[in-house]
Amino acid sequence: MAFIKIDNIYKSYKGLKVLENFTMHIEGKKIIAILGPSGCGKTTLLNILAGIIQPDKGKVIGLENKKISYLFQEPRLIKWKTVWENIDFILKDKMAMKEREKVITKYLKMVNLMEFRNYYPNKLSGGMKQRAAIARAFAYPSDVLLMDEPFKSLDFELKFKLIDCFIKLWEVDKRLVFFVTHDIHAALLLGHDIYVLSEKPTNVKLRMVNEIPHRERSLKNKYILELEKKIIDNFEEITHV
Amino acid sequence: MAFIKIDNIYKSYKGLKVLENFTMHIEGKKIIAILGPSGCGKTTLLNILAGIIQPDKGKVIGLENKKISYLFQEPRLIKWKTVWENIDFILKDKMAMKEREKVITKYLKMVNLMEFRNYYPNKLSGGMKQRAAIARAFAYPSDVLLMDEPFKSLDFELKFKLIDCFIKLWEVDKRLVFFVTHDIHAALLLGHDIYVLSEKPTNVKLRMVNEIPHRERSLKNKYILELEKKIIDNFEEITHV
Amino acid sequence: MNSILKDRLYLLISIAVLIMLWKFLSLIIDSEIMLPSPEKTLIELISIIKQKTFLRAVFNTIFRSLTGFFISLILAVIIGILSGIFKPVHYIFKPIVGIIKSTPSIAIILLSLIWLGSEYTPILVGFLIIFPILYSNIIEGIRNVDEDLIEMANIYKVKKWRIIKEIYFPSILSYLMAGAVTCLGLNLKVVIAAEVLSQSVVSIGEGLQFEKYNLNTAGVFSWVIIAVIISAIFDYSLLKLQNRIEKWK
Amino acid sequence: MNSILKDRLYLLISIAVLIMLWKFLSLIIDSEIMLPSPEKTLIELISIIKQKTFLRAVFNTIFRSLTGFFISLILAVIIGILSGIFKPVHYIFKPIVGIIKSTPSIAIILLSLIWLGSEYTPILVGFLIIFPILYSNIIEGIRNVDEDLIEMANIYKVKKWRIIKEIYFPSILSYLMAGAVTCLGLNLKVVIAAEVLSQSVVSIGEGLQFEKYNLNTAGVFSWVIIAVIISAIFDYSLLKLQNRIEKWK
Amino acid sequence: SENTKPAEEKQEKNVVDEKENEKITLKVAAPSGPTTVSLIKMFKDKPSFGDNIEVIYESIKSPDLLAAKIISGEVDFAVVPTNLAAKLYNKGVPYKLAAPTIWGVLYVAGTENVEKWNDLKNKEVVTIGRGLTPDILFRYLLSKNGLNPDEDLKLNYLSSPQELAQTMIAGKNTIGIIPEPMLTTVLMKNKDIKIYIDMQKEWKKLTGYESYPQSSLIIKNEVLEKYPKVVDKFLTEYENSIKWVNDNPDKAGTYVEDLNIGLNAKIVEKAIPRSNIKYVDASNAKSAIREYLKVLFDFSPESIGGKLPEDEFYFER
Ligand SMILES: Nc1ncnc2c1ncn2[C@@H]1O[C@H](COP(=O)(O)OP(=O)(O)OP(=O)(O)O)[C@@H](O)[C@H]1O
Ligand SMILES: Nc1ncnc2c1ncn2[C@@H]1O[C@H](COP(=O)(O)OP(=O)(O)OP(=O)(O)O)[C@@H](O)[C@H]1O
Ligand SMILES: [Mg+2]
Ligand SMILES: [Mg+2]
Repeated sequence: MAFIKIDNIYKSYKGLKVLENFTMHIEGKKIIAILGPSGCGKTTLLNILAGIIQPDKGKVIGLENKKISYLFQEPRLIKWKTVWENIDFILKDKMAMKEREKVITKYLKMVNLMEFRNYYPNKLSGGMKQRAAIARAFAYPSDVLLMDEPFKSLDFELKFKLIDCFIKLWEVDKRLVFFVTHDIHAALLLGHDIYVLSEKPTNVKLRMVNEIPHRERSLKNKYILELEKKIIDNFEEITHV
Repeated sequence: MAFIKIDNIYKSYKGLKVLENFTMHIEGKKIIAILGPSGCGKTTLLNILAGIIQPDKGKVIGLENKKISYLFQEPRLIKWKTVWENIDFILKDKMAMKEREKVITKYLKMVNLMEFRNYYPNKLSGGMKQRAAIARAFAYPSDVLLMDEPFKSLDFELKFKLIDCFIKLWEVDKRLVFFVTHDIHAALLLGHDIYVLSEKPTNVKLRMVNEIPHRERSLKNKYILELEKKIIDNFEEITHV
Repeated sequence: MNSILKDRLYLLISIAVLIMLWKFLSLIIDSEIMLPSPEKTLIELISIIKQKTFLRAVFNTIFRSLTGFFISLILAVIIGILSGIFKPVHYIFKPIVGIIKSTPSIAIILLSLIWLGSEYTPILVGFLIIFPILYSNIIEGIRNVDEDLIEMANIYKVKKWRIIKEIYFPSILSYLMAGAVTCLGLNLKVVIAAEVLSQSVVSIGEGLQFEKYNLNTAGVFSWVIIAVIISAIFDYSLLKLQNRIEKWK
Repeated sequence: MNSILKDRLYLLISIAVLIMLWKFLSLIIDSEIMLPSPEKTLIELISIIKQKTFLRAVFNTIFRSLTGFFISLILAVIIGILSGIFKPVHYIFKPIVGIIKSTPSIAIILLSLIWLGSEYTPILVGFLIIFPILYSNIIEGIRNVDEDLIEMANIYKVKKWRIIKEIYFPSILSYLMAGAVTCLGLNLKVVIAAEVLSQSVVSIGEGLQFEKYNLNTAGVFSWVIIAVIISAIFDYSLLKLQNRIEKWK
Repeated sequence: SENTKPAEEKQEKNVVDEKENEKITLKVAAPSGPTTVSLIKMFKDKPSFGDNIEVIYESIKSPDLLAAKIISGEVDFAVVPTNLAAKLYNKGVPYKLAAPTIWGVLYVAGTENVEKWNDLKNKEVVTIGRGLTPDILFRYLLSKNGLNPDEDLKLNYLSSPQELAQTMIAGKNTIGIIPEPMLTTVLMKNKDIKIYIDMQKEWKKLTGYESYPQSSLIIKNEVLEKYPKVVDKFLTEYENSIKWVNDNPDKAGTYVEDLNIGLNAKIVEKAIPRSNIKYVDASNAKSAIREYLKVLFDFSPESIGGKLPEDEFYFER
């Protein structure tokens, strides 16, 4: 995992060019935040990384045979399984029962869903489904973590709590993380590298390296505020802000 | 519509108390922003206002026979209809074809989806689905507009563009709007009244009135910043912020 | 509870209307051979039920019917899921299912009587009818499985057979139920017809044939009523099962 | 394209294997009357196709089969959707469908011949078999309609009949398709059997019966092959239709 | 209620409409098999019954269809199993029995060594239709010849003569009760099969009657009342046809083959002598019919409709 190369990737859907000559090189186990306009191809990119979609041209090197957790843009919970069973489902082949119980409990507690572990998805609120999906992605012992808007539908307080937890988890068990977000704060607090993507046909418009250690990051930190401004300036015509 | 009374509402699901003695009185055609922890009962509240759910006790006065637009928490697009057809579907009984065309075009342009009007939902990105749902809710000529996290999955730029559009639309055609959000900025820029809800059993924890006219609002405005702080303080233990 | 009572009421009204209609028609037609009256049929029904072999006949037919049903079900589920997931299996079974689906029973009944005897022939004939139904419902169910869930399970490297068991299988359940609801009743009816063709001893088919041969229409109707009741019991059991399985709804 | 070719290949292999198996069995059994060889059957098939009345017989049977199918389909869709949406309708039709579902054909064939004559009896017999299948598939489809969409449409005050047409109907299509795929073939088979019982003139049933009377098993098999081919054509048309309807997939 | 009582409705119409030159259509139906053979000359020649009378002949394979046509009053003349005639009468369907014409077509045949009844002991015998007349008659003969049908031998049932023939030809069954003309087919296709027992002769040994009246001509009451002359002519023609058939089995065979009902000329020709086709007026056969129905009745009252028919069942020519 020393080096991940996303090389000259092209992807279009029936004449709609989505990714064009898209390139990204990543060294080491970092957290990569990806920002970009809606519909620009962020999910497509994650799907290519996950191997769900094949690019039309170009290739991804360094992710072969890696274990991947993918927090999809939708929760993708199995509706005939409870929250607990949904997580248990993906762990069953990998761990003994005792261990599974420990892991699931840990992550359900983290996302405040322990109380609701026996709920079926259609009895959960939007944010709760999202949290169950987060718990599932975190619980899976992977090398690479892909997350598509992980903190959407979460309230302010919970979002920051989870960002905090995530940092702690990551420090203990470092892995490569790609996460797509529309939340600049989350990107600033979590990302080592922040990529801002352009409109379709999509490419990297801006790449920023955030060198401040996680423990020192805060939305009041000057350097972070500067980065924020840089990102916002990259978007055009934002009224009122 | 002079006066909407949400009076002592109780709602629980099989022993899980969600709303308890919930009360809200609203005068005039205002924009009401609702903030609150994930799973506290915001969607339940909107469903009660929409008449989809009956409260166990208490009642809502003033919404009888009102035409309601509801932007659900999920896009709820009909998957065998294109974006255009999805909006046309709800307008068909209400307008002549010519008018429908005009209306749909207007709102699809507003959400930048005109180019994708013939796409089926499964060919759309998450944010595009959300935008199609927004266009549908806006296009429907309603007295009351309910929106559950309208701006989620939208990028920064688009979000502010839509907030802007929304304000302009509202000024031309004032209606009562309830909108649930986890985005404090959106609440501050749009809401006349901002309600912060408590944890379950849920009640109003904080109510704020934002008296600045919409045209003067900005995230740099002092009064707005003060309100923001007030809201954030109401959530506890937010690290790093 | 109130709504269940209401449902029952509607059901009773509907049955009552049907019986009244029957009585009315029988009065107009006024021919026991063409349409016997409900009373006459009831008397016949009682006398049929009192026959010594009645229970054994009913048991034999139900047994054949259920055996055939479960064989078809199990084969359809296994072959259906396999061919829904693996294209080659699908194309290998396609012509076989096509043949099964459209071979008229009379064309194979002799071969079946020779190889299986009159005891099992009705089971085979039933199989030829219901297997394709169950199979195609399963195929359609698989076509409509949520691809997103399969993708999710594959990403998380869940074993193939567990994906089949825990995603495919529950997904097709609702299609399977639609199939099963029909097939249980249908199979009963087909087995009865096949019992006539294969002259199975002590069976509903035999009883029915006997009454029909004797132009005793009231007797024929009695057997029909018995078949309808058995089929209603099947349906009810299936409904209970379904409610149990779909407790997440 | 490549994958389609591959699929075709599998299909051909499967058919070839079946024919070889058939040949093999016919060698073992070695009795033209019990299992004719494929060659013998082919010769018979050609001579049947050359008969003057062949096309008319096929046409009549297909016509009966399709008529019955469409009557059943239309009734099932209307009654199914209504009873899926309105509980009282459901409970009123429940016993009727129950009776239709489990009434053995032999029980009504005599009455049907008296009332409808031999022209329409096969249609009725087919209806009694396929209507309940289509009906229960529709009911199951409605049980599985996305409630959220209905809620959405109600909120936006879309007219009831448009909700039925534009949400319920497309939702049940996939269930209906599962039903239709089976029912077209099944109905053909049932109609043929009923044509034998009711002795419809110039029909596949008559042809089949004629060969059976002559103890010409190869002839019987030829008619089976013809039925299988017709049914395959039905299936293919349905598949094309389905791909067209589900272009959003 | 237009369809309700077809038989009676027609009757009323005719009462109103009867004029000298009114066109009258009469229908004749017979099961394909020996009965159609017996009528074949009429099928072929279509003898005239008067200028305004049209007669339509139909050979019917499906017993259900035949019964349906009779019950609905669609046919005016029909040759049916005698016990069906009794059943119809007992159920109030307005037909009378005019003449038994088929006097038994059942034979015990097979590939094993059977010479006398006792040789059937512990054997498997295949027959058609449990509880149907061939079954009843065979059981009757067995018990009269000292064998218990349920214990001394094993009876297997098939649902149609075609299946019976197929299994016999293929050698899957070695002893069977085979009706003509299937018997001839079987004998031609499997040379090992021999006839052991002529059930008609056995009947004669037991009852003294020449044979049992397996099928008979029945005529709708309305026709009997309204067109007695036509009826009389019909009976004469039928008698002639039967005579002709017995005298010219070869021609009869070709005629039958021309009907395209699945019977081949050669087979019909050979089957005719064993089909015991013989015209007897009902009045002259009353006791033979009674004896036959009595046997059936004793075995199962329902097989003749619950009771022995009264005298008015028989048409007096
Ligand atoms: N049908 C139901 N059956 C049982 N419990 C339910 C049902 N619907 C909602 N709940 C429960 O009610 C509570 C409130 O749900 P609701 O969807 O209103 O939350 P919310 O405030 O909209 O949350 P979010 O911001 O995450 O969408 C949750 O705990 C949820 O589990
Ligand atoms: N299966 C598909 N067929 C056709 N077009 C597709 C398909 N999937 C995605 N697209 C198109 O590709 C583009 C990129 O989609 P993608 O889902 O990657 O966007 P995204 O960056 O994730 O957007 P969002 O932030 O809104 O989720 C969109 O314009 C979408 O319409
Ligand atoms: Mg996306
Ligand atoms: Mg919600």
